[in-house]
Amino acid sequence: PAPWANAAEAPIKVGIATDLTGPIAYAGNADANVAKMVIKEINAGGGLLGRPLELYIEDTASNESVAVGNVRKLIQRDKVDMVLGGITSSMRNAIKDPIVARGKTLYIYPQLYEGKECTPYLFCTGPTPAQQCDEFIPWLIKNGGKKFALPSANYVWPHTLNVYARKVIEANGGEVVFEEYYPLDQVDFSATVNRIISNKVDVVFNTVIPPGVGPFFKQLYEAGFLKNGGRLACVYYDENTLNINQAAEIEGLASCLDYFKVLTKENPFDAKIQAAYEKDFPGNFLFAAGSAATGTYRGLKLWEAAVKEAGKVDRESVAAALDHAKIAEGPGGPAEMVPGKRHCKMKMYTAVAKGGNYEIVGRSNGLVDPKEC
Amino acid sequence: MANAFVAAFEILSFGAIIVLIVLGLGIIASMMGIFNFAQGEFVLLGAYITYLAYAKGLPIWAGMVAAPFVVGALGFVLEALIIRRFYAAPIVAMLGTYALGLIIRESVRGLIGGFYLTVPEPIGGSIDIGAMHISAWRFTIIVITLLVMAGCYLLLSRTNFGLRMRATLENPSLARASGISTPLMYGATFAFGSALAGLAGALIVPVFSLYADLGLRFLIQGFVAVMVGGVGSFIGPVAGAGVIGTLSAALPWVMAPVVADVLVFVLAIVFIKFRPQGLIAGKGV
Amino acid sequence: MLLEAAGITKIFGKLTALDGAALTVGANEFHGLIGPNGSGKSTLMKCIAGAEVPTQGKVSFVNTDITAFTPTERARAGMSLKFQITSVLPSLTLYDNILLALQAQSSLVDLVFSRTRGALHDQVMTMLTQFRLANRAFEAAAALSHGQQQWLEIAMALAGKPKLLLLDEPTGGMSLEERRVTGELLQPIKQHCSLVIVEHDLDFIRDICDRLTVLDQGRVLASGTVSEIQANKAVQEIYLRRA
Amino acid sequence: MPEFLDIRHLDAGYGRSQVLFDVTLGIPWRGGVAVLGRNGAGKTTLMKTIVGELPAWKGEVAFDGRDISRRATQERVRAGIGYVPQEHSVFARLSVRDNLAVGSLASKKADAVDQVLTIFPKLGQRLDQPAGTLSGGERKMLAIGRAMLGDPKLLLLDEPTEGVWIGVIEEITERLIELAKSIAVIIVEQHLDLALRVADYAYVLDRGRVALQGEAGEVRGNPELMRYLAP
Amino acid sequence: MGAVKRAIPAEIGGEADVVMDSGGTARRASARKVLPIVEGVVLVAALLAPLLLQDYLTVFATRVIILALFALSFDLVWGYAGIMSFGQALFFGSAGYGVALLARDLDITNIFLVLPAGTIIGLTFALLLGGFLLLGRHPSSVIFVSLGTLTGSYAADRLARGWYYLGGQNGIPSIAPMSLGTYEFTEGPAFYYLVLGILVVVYLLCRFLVRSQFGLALAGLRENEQRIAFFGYKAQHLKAIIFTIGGGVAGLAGSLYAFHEGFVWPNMVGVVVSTQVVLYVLFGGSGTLIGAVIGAVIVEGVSFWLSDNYRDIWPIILGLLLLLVILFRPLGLISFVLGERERVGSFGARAKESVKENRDAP
Ligand SMILES: Nc1ncnc2c1ncn2[C@@H]1O[C@H](COP(=O)(O)OP(=O)(O)OP(=O)(O)O)[C@@H](O)[C@H]1O
Ligand SMILES: Nc1ncnc2c1ncn2[C@@H]1O[C@H](COP(=O)(O)OP(=O)(O)OP(=O)(O)O)[C@@H](O)[C@H]1O
Ligand SMILES: [Mg+2]
Ligand SMILES: [Mg+2]
Repeated sequence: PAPWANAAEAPIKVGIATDLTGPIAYAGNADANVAKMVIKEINAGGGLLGRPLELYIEDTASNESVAVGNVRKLIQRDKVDMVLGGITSSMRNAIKDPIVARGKTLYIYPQLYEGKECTPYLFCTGPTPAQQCDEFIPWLIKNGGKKFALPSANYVWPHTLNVYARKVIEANGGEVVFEEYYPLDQVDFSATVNRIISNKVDVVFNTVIPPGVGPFFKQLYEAGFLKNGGRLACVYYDENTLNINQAAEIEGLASCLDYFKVLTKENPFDAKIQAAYEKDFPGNFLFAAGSAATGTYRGLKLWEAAVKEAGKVDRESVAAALDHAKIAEGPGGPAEMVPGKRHCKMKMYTAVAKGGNYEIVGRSNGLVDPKEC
Repeated sequence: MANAFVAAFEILSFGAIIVLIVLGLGIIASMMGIFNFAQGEFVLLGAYITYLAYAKGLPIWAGMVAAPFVVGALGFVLEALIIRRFYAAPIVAMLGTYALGLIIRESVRGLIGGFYLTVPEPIGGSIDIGAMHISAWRFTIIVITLLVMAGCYLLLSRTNFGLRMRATLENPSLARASGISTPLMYGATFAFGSALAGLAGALIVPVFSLYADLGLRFLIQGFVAVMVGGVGSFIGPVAGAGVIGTLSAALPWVMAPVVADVLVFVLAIVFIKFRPQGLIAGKGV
Repeated sequence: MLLEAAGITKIFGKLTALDGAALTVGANEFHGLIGPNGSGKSTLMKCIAGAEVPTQGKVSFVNTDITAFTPTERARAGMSLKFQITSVLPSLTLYDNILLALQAQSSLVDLVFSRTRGALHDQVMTMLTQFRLANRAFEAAAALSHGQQQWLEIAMALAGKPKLLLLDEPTGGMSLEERRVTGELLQPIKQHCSLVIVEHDLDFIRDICDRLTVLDQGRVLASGTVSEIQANKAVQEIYLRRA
Repeated sequence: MPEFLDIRHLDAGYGRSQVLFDVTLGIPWRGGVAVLGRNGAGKTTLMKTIVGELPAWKGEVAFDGRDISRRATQERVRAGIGYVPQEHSVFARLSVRDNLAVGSLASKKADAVDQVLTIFPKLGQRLDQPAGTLSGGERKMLAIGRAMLGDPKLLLLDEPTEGVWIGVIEEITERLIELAKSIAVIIVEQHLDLALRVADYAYVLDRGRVALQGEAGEVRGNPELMRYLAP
Repeated sequence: MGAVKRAIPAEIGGEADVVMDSGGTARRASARKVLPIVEGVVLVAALLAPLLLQDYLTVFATRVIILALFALSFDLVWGYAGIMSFGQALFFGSAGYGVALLARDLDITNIFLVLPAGTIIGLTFALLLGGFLLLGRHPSSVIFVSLGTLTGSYAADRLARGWYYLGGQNGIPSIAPMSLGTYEFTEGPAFYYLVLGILVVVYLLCRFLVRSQFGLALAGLRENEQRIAFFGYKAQHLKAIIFTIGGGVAGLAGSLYAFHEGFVWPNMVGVVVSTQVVLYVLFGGSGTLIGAVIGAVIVEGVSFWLSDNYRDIWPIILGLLLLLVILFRPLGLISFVLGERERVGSFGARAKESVKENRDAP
């Protein structure tokens, strides 16, 4: 029996809608796990406003139509006080209306994404293009070269990200040799690889996603791109994605995220959450930045801070408090919402793959601005 | 020149991969008349078995050798339990095998945690000819594909087994009246088609890495290849797969990949529209 | 002339199945088409009905050139065909098989809105009774024996009230007696319809046909009245020759 | 001594509709037996039941002294029954040559093709053509040739001469008479003359029952016969 | 024909039984007794549903009914005309996109404009695709049409994902609600009854159509298209017509769906949704209109329930259920209550073995 100060009051209901089944279930399950962990922790510390938290998890199944039905369950049946979830942008687009507009509920989106989501009551706690490019691209130019190729999957995130990345590349004296888009499930990249090799590209700034990315990197490797000193860069690459290729095929790949597992060595708080997570969920689903796990953690903690400040859970008050909420400790360091922007400032790290693990090679000075809305 | 050579090799190698995948699909779809939606999952299983061998520390080639046998055996069992009921109703078969595929796929997804997992190739690295690098494993795949193709052709056209198989699939009741044990032949054919899928999965997993939707990725392409090649024979689908495979690898060299992708399908459909019997019309094996 | 097929050539790969064959049929004429196996009789019938496209040659029907017509258009112009290999609609009832044949030429609006089924009921049952199938009207056609399917096919071919009826071996698998009855059933249609019939049974052909055409190896060997043909040397010869 | 093929009190049919009622007939070790009857009398059904395409509902089918009524078709065929079905009697997509090869699978005859070609020279020009494109008569020839190649001890022929040119019919008849000297032949035939020349004995079916039986000549002369054959 | 006479005047498409007196031996087994009962029960259940269900379930039920309407469109083309449309989502989704654009760019949300617009979009796309696939010199095989439609749907999906104007991968979110004057149809009982009303009307129209002689022609077509052509039926036209009508119904469903969910996305035109609708119909039982409706309700209902109770493995369970039904009830759930004959009206069951055996026929 938990020592509730205010046990008579009903629990606060937290809704999680994420991909528990389908192609990105590994990410969704990790997010759900993180939510369980955080809720457990808050409840163990006496709950929120003296009330316990109750977790409602629904599957979005990587299928927007299933997702909308299940999210309605959260809103209309369970009447949750807040929904956190969605991994892909299209999923966010599908469920934001039922949550925010029709459901009059607060929505937190935890994944790194292309930005430009400025809907009221919708808060984003993952990195934006600015956060992932501003420090990373200059580093790439210095540690790779000036000639960039932007091979990309054909959907909104790469398109938007590339617009921003190109600006930064050109501002720093680099050059985009080609920018090309592929169907999401393309698995043969011989034409692309040929173009990269024959144009003597220095940096492949990749936004091709699985399943294409594995064969793509392999073909690049076999064509001698790495051997000739080329540099791979990919801003969603975390610990999960490392396993797609043999270590040699992605040696030296650089990524820029808000958290890498190696940080546990230098950062006690990261070590603490990482250990707590692994204790509760020893399975396959890693606590990793690319799959929104860190965004989920940060989002829940920021929301907790906001509820504490507001002293109640109705949408208006919490949104008002969340607008400027801060946490002193989170994955990768502190985080704070940028007032009026509904996006989150956080620390960013640049890491390079070495023999199947990451090494941190760069860190931002303080918190990086999301530059959104 | 060198560039053209590399291009030709890459295009050919992808063509070979598609042919490899379609071999089994073709036998089952074209000869048995079952559009097997679980075929992609047989490919997946072949890949998974190879991965298991690797994960358990066995040599990878051992997994690759085991894959066709295990998947073939599974195919034999599934035929006896499930597929057998579908011969009279090809459309119901599509749905039944779809469900079967769903079950296998989701189970494998559970087993591998929904991740993308790498499996190294038994013959790694690249063959270097001057400044050109050619993937050794892709080269191996081309060679194996050619061998398997020739083997299948000889088996079907030159042996009594092949004759029995073709007779059974063509007119089962007459085949029985000619003394052929049709249930056995059906089982064997399906198992053979599955085994080829298993082999395909085993060989391609180092190229594409293991993930639950690995087989599904090629399914539609495979069916289109069967149609382009012509239903009813063994070589039809193989020819179709060669065309579809090389086309999908070649078009991105000359146009935007996104356009190329759709164009391949549109070209295929238009082709079938005006030549419904396919590339190779109901002749031979 | 009702039907004039001239210079019909059909080549399958290396094989010339028809080599400039010709066939003319007048109004209300019963015309027999005979010849050894593989001489091209069925192929000629198919070329006339539109099931095969002749490599060369011209078919005209009621003074219209129909060479480029589709089977549907030919049927609508008044042709009707029974294939050598029976092809009834196996899972429909006999009743529906006939009904389908009866209203093949109705317009779409008629099909959707009119109550043709009621109006045609008597006709359907009459046809079925004529062909001794009435007691099985509501069984699926697949449940018929081979000979019964032949009858159903003839009934269906007749149902559309064609100007020209093409029958490819309608009496295959029928006994002598059954043949005779079939012949009797065909006689009355002479008032409104011509007939081209392929048969191997010479006695049967002799009984019902006015004129005969003999095919051999894709060519017309002879064409004329029954007695002319019987007197023809070349014809007698192929009857003696082993096919 | 029991008959070679011994059928007793056989009932059979399709689904729920019974076609054969209490059929009893015996086929000797060699010689021809004709089965006659009008359309729909049940001749094909009888053949299918003997060969095992249809199950026997009741009664027994004994072949060569053994009860075969539970055996699968292919086993019966391997035990020595050859069958030429009335419809779909060739492998349409296989070439003529392959059709014949299927026929000789069991007997492993090397000169299979030649053997058939001496009977049906017409097929010679068609060897590499898919059997489905043969003319009606050519198919029948192929079907008969295919069945004979299996070296059956009992040959079932369901209307083997339907659609066959008279010249060839004569040839087939002679062959069958020849064949019936060494093996048992059951022939379903509409050409009464042909049937009764090949057969020594005849059964006439009427609505699924044996209505008449006897020596060929006797049946031929029976005034009842025409009544059973008329529609 | 003497003894044979008509006992009851046969109605259009044999709505009434044809019974022969005992002199004539033909008799139609007591046909169509169960079907109206099933239809009635489903209708009553549907009418009562919002009264009994919680709010969020009513919203869910609305969606299911829209999907049932969609399923109906597929049943029409497959169950009756034997056209395997594996791209039915193309018409559903393109209509959805169409009305979403009307709402987004032109502010048109009036129900009397958007629903007809959606229907016409579906109709047009079906006419174009059907015209290409079904008409022409060579009769098109079932497999060709299924692959052709699949490809159409696949290509549309690709196009929608890549086209920025349509929102690309992310689709078009936040579509304004459908309106009638100043009234706005938001999710809830009003929307539910609107959709139910539309379903009933469309159902009755379809029922009339397939029971007419047109339906008989379709049944013949399904058995052997070439044979029918030799009678003088314009077989290809009939197919194209029913395909187009199916497209229109799918378009209507798609536009309702877009407004109900307030969101359209590329999957809606793609292969996933196309297969889903095939599942509904085969699960419920093709060739009966009510089977399609029941199939949609049960598949959606069961997945909804499963995803609540077996969160991680529900796709596997769903697959198993599907497989079991297909194995043991290949004619769909409806065959538990409906006899063979009644399923496809008086027009016989689907061709069975004949598919293969007819191959060597002309
Ligand atoms: N599609 C085809 N491809 C190749 N050859 C064909 C095709 N159709 C028919 N033939 C050949 O053409 C010739 C003529 O065939 P057709 O069916 O017209 O003969 P027929 O006179 O009707 O013979 P029968 O009396 O045996 O029915 C035959 O030798 C046959 O093998
Ligand atoms: N598949 C079937 N299902 C139900 N009844 C059938 C089936 N096939 C045949 N019958 C019925 O069984 C009876 C006997 O048919 P069978 O084919 O044995 O006749 P048959 O003597 O061979 O006639 P034919 O001379 O026309 O070939 C017929 O009344 C027929 O309608
Ligand atoms: Mg012929
Ligand atoms: Mg018979």
